[in-house]
Amino acid sequence: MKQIVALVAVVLLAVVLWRLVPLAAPTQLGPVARHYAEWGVAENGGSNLVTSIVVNYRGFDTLGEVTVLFLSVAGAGFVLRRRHGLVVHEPIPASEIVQTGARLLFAPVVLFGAYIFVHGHLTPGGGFQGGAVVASGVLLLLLADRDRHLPHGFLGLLESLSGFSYVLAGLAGLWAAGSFLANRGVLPLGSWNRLLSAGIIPVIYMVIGLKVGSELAALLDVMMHAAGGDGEEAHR
Amino acid sequence: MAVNVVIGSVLVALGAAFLFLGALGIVRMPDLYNRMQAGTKATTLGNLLTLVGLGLIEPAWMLKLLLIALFVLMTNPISSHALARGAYRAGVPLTEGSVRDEYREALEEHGEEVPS
Amino acid sequence: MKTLLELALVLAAAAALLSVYRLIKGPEAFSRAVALDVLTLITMPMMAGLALWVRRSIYLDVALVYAVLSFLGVMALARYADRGV
Amino acid sequence: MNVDILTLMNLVDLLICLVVLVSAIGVAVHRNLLAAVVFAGVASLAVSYLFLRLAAPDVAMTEAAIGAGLSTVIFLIAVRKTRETEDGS
Repeated sequence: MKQIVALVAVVLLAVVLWRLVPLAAPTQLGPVARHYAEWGVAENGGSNLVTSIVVNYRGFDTLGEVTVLFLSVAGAGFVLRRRHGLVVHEPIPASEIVQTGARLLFAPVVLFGAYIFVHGHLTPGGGFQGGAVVASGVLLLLLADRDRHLPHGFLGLLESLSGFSYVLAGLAGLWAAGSFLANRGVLPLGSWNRLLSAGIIPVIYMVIGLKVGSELAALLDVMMHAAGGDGEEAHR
Repeated sequence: MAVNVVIGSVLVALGAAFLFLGALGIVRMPDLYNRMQAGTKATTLGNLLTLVGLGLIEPAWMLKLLLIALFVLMTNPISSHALARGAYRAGVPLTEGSVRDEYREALEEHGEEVPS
Repeated sequence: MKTLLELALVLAAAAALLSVYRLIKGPEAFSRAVALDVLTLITMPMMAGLALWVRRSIYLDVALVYAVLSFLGVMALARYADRGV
Repeated sequence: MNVDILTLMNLVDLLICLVVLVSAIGVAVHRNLLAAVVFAGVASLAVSYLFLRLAAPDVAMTEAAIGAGLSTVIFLIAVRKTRETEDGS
């Protein structure tokens, strides 16, 4: 019975989506999109238009997204508290190849993440992607040695400091150009397609990258060390 | 026609052939360890050849493609090694015609736990 | 030379199809992980080839991200077997 | 051979769409959660290629950075903390 209902639901959904296909493909840009496409580069100086939209035109939304991520990580950290005194199954230590490889690759991976978020206004990617790559570097260390001690105080400090800097950058826009998170007039726009261009966008993306990276790294550490459910306690 | 394009195209086709052979290997081989043999070595070679061939076709991108190849060369063996070891510890059986199991001998020699 | 590149594309697609067969069939999760590994290694040159076809070098960054990160999933599965995650 | 490369690319796109479908169905039907995690990884890989094909490198990179490494590992950690199959240990 359940399968039949599911099948009928899938077929209905397919029909509805199929009807929606022509609606979802407009043939010309709307007025807002046309303004972005025509003036986006001239107004913000970034060669990646997506970045200009995410960080400048819709910068306030991005601030909200970062806040949502912070709240979810804080919630996970609250729910998955470390429980001391619980005897869980000891992991088999990783082999020497994995440990050496993790130590070798940690620096290039983190450097690559930094490259992604610093070049957010020039190449695809930006703060979120770069932060995820940085967190993946930390994850590599954790995979090689589960009980590696991460500096949680430092991660928290980095996270709060970067969130604070984001708001500060927005206030700088308010002070210099008259609107929150404004770009023009705060920092020089520079010449097109150079690293030091696009005004305040690279600064904000660096801040987002550091914030996302430290948050995700802390989340992974908390999840790995949370006490297991019944599957693990049964082996006590 | 420029000579680098010719050599690059040949390398790309050769690499794709190795990719195909590797994929054929993971379908045809009898157990996980044999599949890994085909699915990691042959495809890594195919991947590297294809990337270098594309770099020869477009010399301006050579540096970035070589960087990709370098990362593949560094990361893929580590994960394959870890996967084989983890699968053995998890008790994935060898195929029936296997003659020798040196890892089990080594584990017994060091007095470590041997999976069933 | 175009014929060679077309041949390479066909071969890569056939390889992807074969690995998908192993992915569906694979008796244990580790065999499926091997298929995932092979699929990643096939997708990377395909992304690079796509970048060449549309002449946009920034597409290579995506392939680079895969080269750096794709092994993490496989390695995490391996460490799962060692109770290490 | 009178098949030009555009037709070939479209065929490959269809194949990749098929891969997305197959792996998504695999995630849904498999009782073994480890297999479901691997299927999810394949789905994210194929979707990332499709995003790139549709000229959206930003989205493709997000999918690559989140789907390839982090989400797979987070799923695996969650499976480790709970249990391995849907039918109970």
